[in-house]
Amino acid sequence: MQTDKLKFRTENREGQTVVYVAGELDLEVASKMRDAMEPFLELSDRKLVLNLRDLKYIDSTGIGILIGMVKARHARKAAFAVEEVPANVRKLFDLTGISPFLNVTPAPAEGA
Amino acid sequence: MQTDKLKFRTENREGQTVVYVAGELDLEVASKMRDAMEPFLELSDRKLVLNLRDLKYIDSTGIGILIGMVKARHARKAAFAVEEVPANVRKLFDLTGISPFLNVTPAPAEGA
Amino acid sequence: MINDALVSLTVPARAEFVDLVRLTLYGIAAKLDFSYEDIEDMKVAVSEACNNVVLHAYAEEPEGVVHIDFAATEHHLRISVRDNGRGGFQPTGEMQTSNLHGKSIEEIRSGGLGLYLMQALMDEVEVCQDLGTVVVLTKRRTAAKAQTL
Amino acid sequence: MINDALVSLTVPARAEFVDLVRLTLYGIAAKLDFSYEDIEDMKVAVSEACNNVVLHAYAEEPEGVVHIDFAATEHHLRISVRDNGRGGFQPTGEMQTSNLHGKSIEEIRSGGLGLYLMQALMDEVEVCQDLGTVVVLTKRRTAAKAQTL
Ligand SMILES: Nc1ncnc2c1ncn2[C@@H]1O[C@H](COP(=O)(O)OP(=O)(O)O)[C@@H](O)[C@H]1O
Ligand SMILES: Nc1ncnc2c1ncn2[C@@H]1O[C@H](COP(=O)(O)OP(=O)(O)O)[C@@H](O)[C@H]1O
Repeated sequence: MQTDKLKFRTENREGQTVVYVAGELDLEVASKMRDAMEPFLELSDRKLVLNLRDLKYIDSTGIGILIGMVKARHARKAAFAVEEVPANVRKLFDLTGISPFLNVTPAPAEGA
Repeated sequence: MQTDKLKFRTENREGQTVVYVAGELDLEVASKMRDAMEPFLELSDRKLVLNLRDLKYIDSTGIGILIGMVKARHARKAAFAVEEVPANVRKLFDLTGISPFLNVTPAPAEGA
Repeated sequence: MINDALVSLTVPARAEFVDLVRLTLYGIAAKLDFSYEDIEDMKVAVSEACNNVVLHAYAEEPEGVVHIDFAATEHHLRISVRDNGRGGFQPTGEMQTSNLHGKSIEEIRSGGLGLYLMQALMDEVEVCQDLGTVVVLTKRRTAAKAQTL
Repeated sequence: MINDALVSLTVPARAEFVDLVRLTLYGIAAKLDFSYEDIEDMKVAVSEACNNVVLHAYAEEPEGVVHIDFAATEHHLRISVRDNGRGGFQPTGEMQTSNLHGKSIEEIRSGGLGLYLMQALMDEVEVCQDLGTVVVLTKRRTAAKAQTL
């Protein structure tokens, strides 16, 4: 695996943890993604936001991981959203029908 | 052929015609390159300079074309030079031994 | 210009090679002047087919491979993703596809979206099972050409 | 991770497919953590071998193809460029290579630099002729690994 295929960066906004997911989210890096997300799923008193601005590629593997995250947050009654979704990624979210579960916001929802 | 594989742009400096050659110069576009260069080879009262700043790729096909240009200019006793050669291209010029014939200058030889 | 050309790629049936298939597809599709959006569609569809080979075709064989053929005609790009694995699709009849539309958060689950996406993103999807599985993905070139000419 | 993996690519023996070979090579070499300079070296060497197939291997057969095998081991990437053409190298002995060093402007001429560049850019170059020609280009991985780890 090239080390830069999928990268993460975390930012704290008021009451939110924002994780920037950059690169290609495919089968090769699926377990890397799951491992990286696990600690954030636990934080039920903060809203978890994935910023996908620099996500270049996703397929059903990655969407499957997002479904898992949606369900994990729902089980904890904890807020979850996705922001700045590129057009090609958005198309796949809409086609598969995952969009309504992602609370997609176009730009950073500052302080929301 | 993708239309943007090899591109040209011409600039007139004092006494010089500078042709910017951008993209990939390989076997596929060899005749495109030869055709594009032909009119410039004729202009014996002006120095002909190839600016290779945006040349991403060259191999022996392209170097063969440059050899032809060197000889055509020499036969007309007309000046010829090459400027702003990227490191990977420079390496091939040095390995093949064409460098001494190219009058390579690192930066635009303004008014030279 | 590259009409009727056939390009073939064989890679190990392992997750870390699927992006190489995407890269080669990108190179071919760009040559054929497909639009950015069409190329993205094909990348995902081909990856879904390759992911399935990696995940489902070979039981415990570490030496399994995926063959991808790219056949360009004047009107189509046809991509065949072939394995020599044990199969696993329904032998005949309708292909099962699923998606999340109209489901509740309790009902949705990971998995099973691959074939659905292939069908949504390509103009035609065929699955043949013989010695292994072949998934044939077809995209029309007309729209792309109209855009760039 | 992708040690002992074999990737194979077959393209028509036509000039417009050589950049596709470079693209695939790039994808493989990047996975193997080769340095930028090593990747550039290999791109040129592989292109030279492919150019030769396009130019010299097939007389009038429009259907000629080039097969490229990429074999990665722990220590090397070995790239074989194979055709089913009529051959044309000297059957045995030294490979003829030429360059421009020490020549005058009257002596230099286009052509004949391909094999020289392959040898200058790779760690090992072998040519075998049997049914067609195989050029085997080898690059060591050690230096690249040392740079990136
Ligand atoms: N190449 C293949 N070899 C064997 N079985 C396959 C292959 N491709 C798909 N299948 C079967 O078809 C099913 C549906 O595939 P798909 O819609 O892509 O969803 P998923 O892979 O997430 O299960 C798979 O679960 C698998 O049983
Ligand atoms: N794949 C091939 N099939 C047949 N002949 C070849 C092949 N590759 C190289 N040759 C022969 O070897 C010669 C030297 O090749 P090279 O050093 O690359 O220079 P050039 O291709 O410019 O002549 C070629 O001119 C050709 O006669």
